[in-house]
Amino acid sequence: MKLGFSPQEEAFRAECADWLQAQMTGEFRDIRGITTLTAKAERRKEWEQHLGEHGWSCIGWPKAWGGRDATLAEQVIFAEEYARAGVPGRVNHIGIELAGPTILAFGTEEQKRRFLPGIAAGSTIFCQGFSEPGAGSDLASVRTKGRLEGGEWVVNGQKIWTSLAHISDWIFVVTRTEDGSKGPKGLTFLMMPLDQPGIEVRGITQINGDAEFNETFFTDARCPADSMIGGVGDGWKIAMGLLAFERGVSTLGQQMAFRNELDEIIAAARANGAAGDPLIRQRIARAEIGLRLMRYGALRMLSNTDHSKIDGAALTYKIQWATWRRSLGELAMDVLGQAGEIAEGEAYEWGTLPNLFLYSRADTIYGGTNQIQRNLIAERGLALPREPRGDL
Amino acid sequence: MKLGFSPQEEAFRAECADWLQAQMTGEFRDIRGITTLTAKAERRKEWEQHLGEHGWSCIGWPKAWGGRDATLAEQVIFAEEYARAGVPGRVNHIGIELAGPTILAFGTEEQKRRFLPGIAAGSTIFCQGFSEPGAGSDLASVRTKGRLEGGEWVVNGQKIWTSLAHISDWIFVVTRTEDGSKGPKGLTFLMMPLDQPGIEVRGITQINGDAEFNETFFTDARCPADSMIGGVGDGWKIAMGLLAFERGVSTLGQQMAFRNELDEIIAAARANGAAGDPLIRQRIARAEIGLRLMRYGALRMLSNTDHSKIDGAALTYKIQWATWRRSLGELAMDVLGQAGEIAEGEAYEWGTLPNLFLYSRADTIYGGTNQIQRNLIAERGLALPREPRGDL
Amino acid sequence: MEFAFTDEQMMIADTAFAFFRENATSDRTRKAMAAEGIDRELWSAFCTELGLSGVGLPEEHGGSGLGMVEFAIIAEAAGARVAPLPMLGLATAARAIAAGGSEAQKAEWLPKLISGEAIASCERVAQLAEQGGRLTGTITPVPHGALADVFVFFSPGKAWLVRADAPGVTVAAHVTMDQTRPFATVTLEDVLAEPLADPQAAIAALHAGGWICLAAEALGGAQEALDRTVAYARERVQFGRPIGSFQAYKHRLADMLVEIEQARSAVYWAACAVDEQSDEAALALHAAKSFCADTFFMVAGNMIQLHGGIGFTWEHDAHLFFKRARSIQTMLGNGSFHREQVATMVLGEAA
Amino acid sequence: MEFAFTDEQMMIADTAFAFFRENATSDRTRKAMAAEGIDRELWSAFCTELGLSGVGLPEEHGGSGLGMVEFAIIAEAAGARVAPLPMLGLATAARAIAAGGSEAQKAEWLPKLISGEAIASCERVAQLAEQGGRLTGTITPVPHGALADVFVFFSPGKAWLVRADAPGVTVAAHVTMDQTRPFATVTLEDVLAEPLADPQAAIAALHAGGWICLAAEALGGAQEALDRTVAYARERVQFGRPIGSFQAYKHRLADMLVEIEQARSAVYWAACAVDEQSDEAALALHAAKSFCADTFFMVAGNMIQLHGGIGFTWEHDAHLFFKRARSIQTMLGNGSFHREQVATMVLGEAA
Repeated sequence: MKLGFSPQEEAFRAECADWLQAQMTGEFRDIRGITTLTAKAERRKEWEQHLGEHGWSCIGWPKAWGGRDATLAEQVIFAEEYARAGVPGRVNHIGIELAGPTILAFGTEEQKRRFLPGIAAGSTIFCQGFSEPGAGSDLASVRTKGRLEGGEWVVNGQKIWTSLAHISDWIFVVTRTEDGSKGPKGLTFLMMPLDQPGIEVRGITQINGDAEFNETFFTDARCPADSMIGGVGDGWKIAMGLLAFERGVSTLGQQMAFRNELDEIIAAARANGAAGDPLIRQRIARAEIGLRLMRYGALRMLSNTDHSKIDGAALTYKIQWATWRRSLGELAMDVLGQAGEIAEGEAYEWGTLPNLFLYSRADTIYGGTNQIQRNLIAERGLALPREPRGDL
Repeated sequence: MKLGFSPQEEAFRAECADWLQAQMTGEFRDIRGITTLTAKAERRKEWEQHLGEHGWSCIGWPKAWGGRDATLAEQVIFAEEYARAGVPGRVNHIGIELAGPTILAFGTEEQKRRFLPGIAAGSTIFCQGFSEPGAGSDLASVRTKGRLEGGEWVVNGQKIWTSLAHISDWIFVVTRTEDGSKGPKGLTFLMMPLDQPGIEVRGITQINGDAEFNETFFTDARCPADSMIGGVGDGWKIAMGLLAFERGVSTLGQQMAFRNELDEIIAAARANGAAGDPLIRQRIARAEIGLRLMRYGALRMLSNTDHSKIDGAALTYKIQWATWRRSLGELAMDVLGQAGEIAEGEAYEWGTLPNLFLYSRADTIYGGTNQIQRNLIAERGLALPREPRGDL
Repeated sequence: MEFAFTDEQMMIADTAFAFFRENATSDRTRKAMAAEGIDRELWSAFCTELGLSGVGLPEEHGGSGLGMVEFAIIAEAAGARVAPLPMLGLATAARAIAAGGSEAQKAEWLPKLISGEAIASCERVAQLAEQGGRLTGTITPVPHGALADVFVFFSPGKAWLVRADAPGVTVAAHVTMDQTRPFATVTLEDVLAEPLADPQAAIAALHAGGWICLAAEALGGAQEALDRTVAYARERVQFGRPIGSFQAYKHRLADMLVEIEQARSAVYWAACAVDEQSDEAALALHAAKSFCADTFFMVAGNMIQLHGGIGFTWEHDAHLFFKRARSIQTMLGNGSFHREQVATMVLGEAA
Repeated sequence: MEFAFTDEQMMIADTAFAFFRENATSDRTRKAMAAEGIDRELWSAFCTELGLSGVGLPEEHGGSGLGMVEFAIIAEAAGARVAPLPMLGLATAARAIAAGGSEAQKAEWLPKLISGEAIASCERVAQLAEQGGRLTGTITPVPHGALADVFVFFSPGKAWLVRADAPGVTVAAHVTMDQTRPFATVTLEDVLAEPLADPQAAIAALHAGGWICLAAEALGGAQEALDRTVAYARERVQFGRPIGSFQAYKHRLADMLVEIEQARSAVYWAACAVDEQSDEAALALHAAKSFCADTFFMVAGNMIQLHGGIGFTWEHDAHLFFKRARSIQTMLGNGSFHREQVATMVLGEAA
């Protein structure tokens, strides 16, 4: 057990910090400090490409595919420095963190050649098509249909909560390709280009006034037959594999964004006197402790090299951060007081902390609600009886 | 809507207060301030009889059966003054508050004549035999058997959590009288004398070192055929009726005991400086608010004269007070600090506040756990689907 | 001692709930949110057709008498629809004028406020320079500040009436998180203010009115949020079952009802205690404001959570409840302020 | 950077858990509870046969080197069985002597403490008169005070070693809620005390040792309480189903695991930070003590609740976990004290 970094690792930290800070004070200073996923999308696509050009796009990937074969410690360091420099979140995080690793793990050599270079270069932006209206957290009840026709997959149906679909190039979708199949059987995992007449993307405005999420409609949408990952009927297996990547190193980058949010709360409390309130002090201490424990939980999870075994830290991670961040949003508003309820400008647009308060209500829902997470923890982590499906 | 009391009611209050205080400073001063249900049992039986002699034993009962036909307001007043005078809890509370009202509602004239005078006079102490080992909160899975034999009921089986059985004269039990019946069907409600060879009572020591609860074993235990309330197979209906009385005026007496506990915490906080801690102040304020809301919830529930309709206040009352009191126990210990973990004497016996802390862990369990209460609230109060029974 | 509605109170409740259910629709509310933040047509109908705006205000100035219990019933009904109305000004400013204003002030303003011709707003001032009956300073945030015709401003021991059209008054409207009750900043520069004749009575009345109004709104909002979530739980199918059949979901709803039932006791205890001038009134007011605000926030947060994805969309009404709940929490003193007042009553001043 | 046990640490964990699982049985614990509150035979076996009592103490005085990570593993294993052992004295007093004692003090006491011949206890003193190297005053509550052979008492900037058999020492044992670690009151009347040579080092060492010991015990206790409750949930049938099939019950268990996983990170983060002398060590210690104590209390309370009636009987072990959890919460600073230290680190001193 060792928490410190070696001199080589500290040197790598300096290299990351220097480069990132140089970009954020130089060519890309206009995107520094953005905290939503939607603002300045075009410039952020340029940033993705810039990262790719300089080999910082996907350092954990194999060198052969544009990565650096970075060690865990290096990935931790990069994530920390990325956020510390005020770099905004990756608009291609789905491509880098989910689609790429899924193709690496389950794709053919041809698929790797076709997709990975574009993702690594920041020129192929991916989004995710799992949820459907009426299905919510229940991936097994997918109804979007796929059929093979003339060497192409033809897809009909609707996905929802497709984050950033409006600025993406490709979408991966789970489709039902076996007529009459039910639950996890008969599903196939496809990758489809978004720019085609058969696909329409409509924004969903959220409670914070922003529109990160979309509904995506498929009407005889098409992709080549070999855009399928795995085989026909393997969709469930691939989707589950992909979701496991969600608990990867990317969690550390997310945590650094949380660090920035908490720091902003601390600064606000110092500025407006809330820092003198013993009740607020206790809550800030709890938030600080929670964030640190999230970091060490993630390191424990990532240091666990026996990935065949689902460990407690990995299973509990989603509900832990989502619940922590929701509390953080409430703390932020209690620190700000009524000032937090007033927008700075003339539009219904919110600064980092009020936006955190509003947006964090979604954290405990998307990617599996807290309720679903507790089922998973109890059933997989504690081997308790499974919640029965009904037949409605 | 009216919360104040009339001059007549205030006069009644003075009468109660005068009499109760006179007893607690006079003949019965040795039992003043006792907070457990088990201490000085013999003297407290004498107190029951003393109450009966002076017509204060069951003021809400009809005059014909030893009561005073007291109005709701009068019952509220008596309960408040009872606790304010430091009178200990009623060792016959099961008789007065559950058995008596059940006999009044469902018994024959003969049964009323046989049981009510003794209960009212404090000479017949009742206890309750509902729970069974292995059944816990699940009343419908009663396995204790009753059969009619030679004009008598013969009972075999075991009850558990029979509070105060060791100092009681009679026990009411729910027995399964129809062979092969399941669930709420085939149950019969019997009243049995405890002093007989077929019944053995063994104390269960609780986490506070006290032994209020018992296991009660029935081995060919007997009672006359007409000790049955209602008919053969009516046991479930009678038991449910009885449980409804638990939400009656007795709740107000219980609340006044809570008032005394909270006052003791307030006094301790003032004495040891905890009253200056802003965190403790918030928690004491919450406790004070919670207790007041419990009072007004009970008054709302009791003022609801349409008892055919189960209202929200009545359904939520049990979980509300049990949860409140459990928090009160934690608050008490946090106010006392480590001093609360040290007994005053040489035995494992605890003062009011540490005892509150330990004993209150049982409050959220007996009489239907918090989990069962939430089922009831959701199913009866919100008409949500019932939790299915299994078939193990 | 009878803690239940009288027949008359029942009738008021039926009338008010039916009125708001029918008229304070989501569509109308959203139109008001996108515009100035008040549904003026609804307010006018409430004041004139329904005729309940005078509840708790003196009959000689157009009010209908009655008390805080009846007012709480109305605020509860309006709160259940998150109605974008200047109800709070009626609870605070109008009551302050009725309790502490001069006869001339009452005669001028109460009839207009009760008829809906004028809108009132009220806020505590932190720093204000007073010179020769003229006020200078900035007051923020002022609920409905940009829409009010008359303001009651107060600080400990002092209360003034300020006309919105008085020279030197500047108002800046803000985009507010809860768009159903927008804030503004009011700047006074050497503005002629009329002191209220009895500021102590005015301040006591506006506090009681404001706290009960917010507590009752919160109660109504929480009950409605629960009802809608329960309805959704019965309908919505996931994993082949109505989601309301999942025990964890059921228990969450049960916990919501447990809090709401207490909030209901709190509102009517406080209202009744004020009407009966009980010794408990002050404690009851602090209890009601803090408890009901917390309950509403908890329930509205759960409303979002238990609706899943749809719950955090703009299209669904859940966010209206949630934002109103947040705004009630901080308005007129947050929870820890009110609990500290209760602590002072039972423990004495903090060291 | 590798936040996982080494093979050697794994081996220590296996050995310690197996030892306590086999030997620290409920029967033996209850015998100790009814007597003096320590299972002396178990302690002796732990110190001599198992040979793990020297972990984290210097090799030249009979210790086995290694660090706080290894000590935490052992305390976690002992905590899992609520073992009635003087582990805390080893974590506090022995470490204080090792870090701040003179060579003579170390040479006299460490071998005896490591071999189990002597028992040590440690407590902060509030008011103590010191005159000419002699102490007068009362210290309470002192964990294992009635069983200790040597005490380390300290106040800011000062630390003394006091022999239990020194003239003027009086000890009164108390009946303690957690009978597995009884308290006593120690009264000193003009007692010869040996100052520790480096009190700052001693105090830092006893705090780090004590906080990690309690946090690790809490972690072990919480994990075991969860495991036993999960086992019960799988077996126990109610309403015709295993109670672990009820979703609300399952979710409660899931929430317990969520906290325990964080507590696990906290303990080993803090232990590792102390061993590596990281800048984060102080924050990590306060985090670990407060978070793990809260976790254990929450889990142990749930253990009672989820066992139903049997859970609050004396016969069942749940109360042993519950009372230990309560006692850990208040010992060596309660949760709000530790969080206030963290707040001071991130926000500065309170005004």
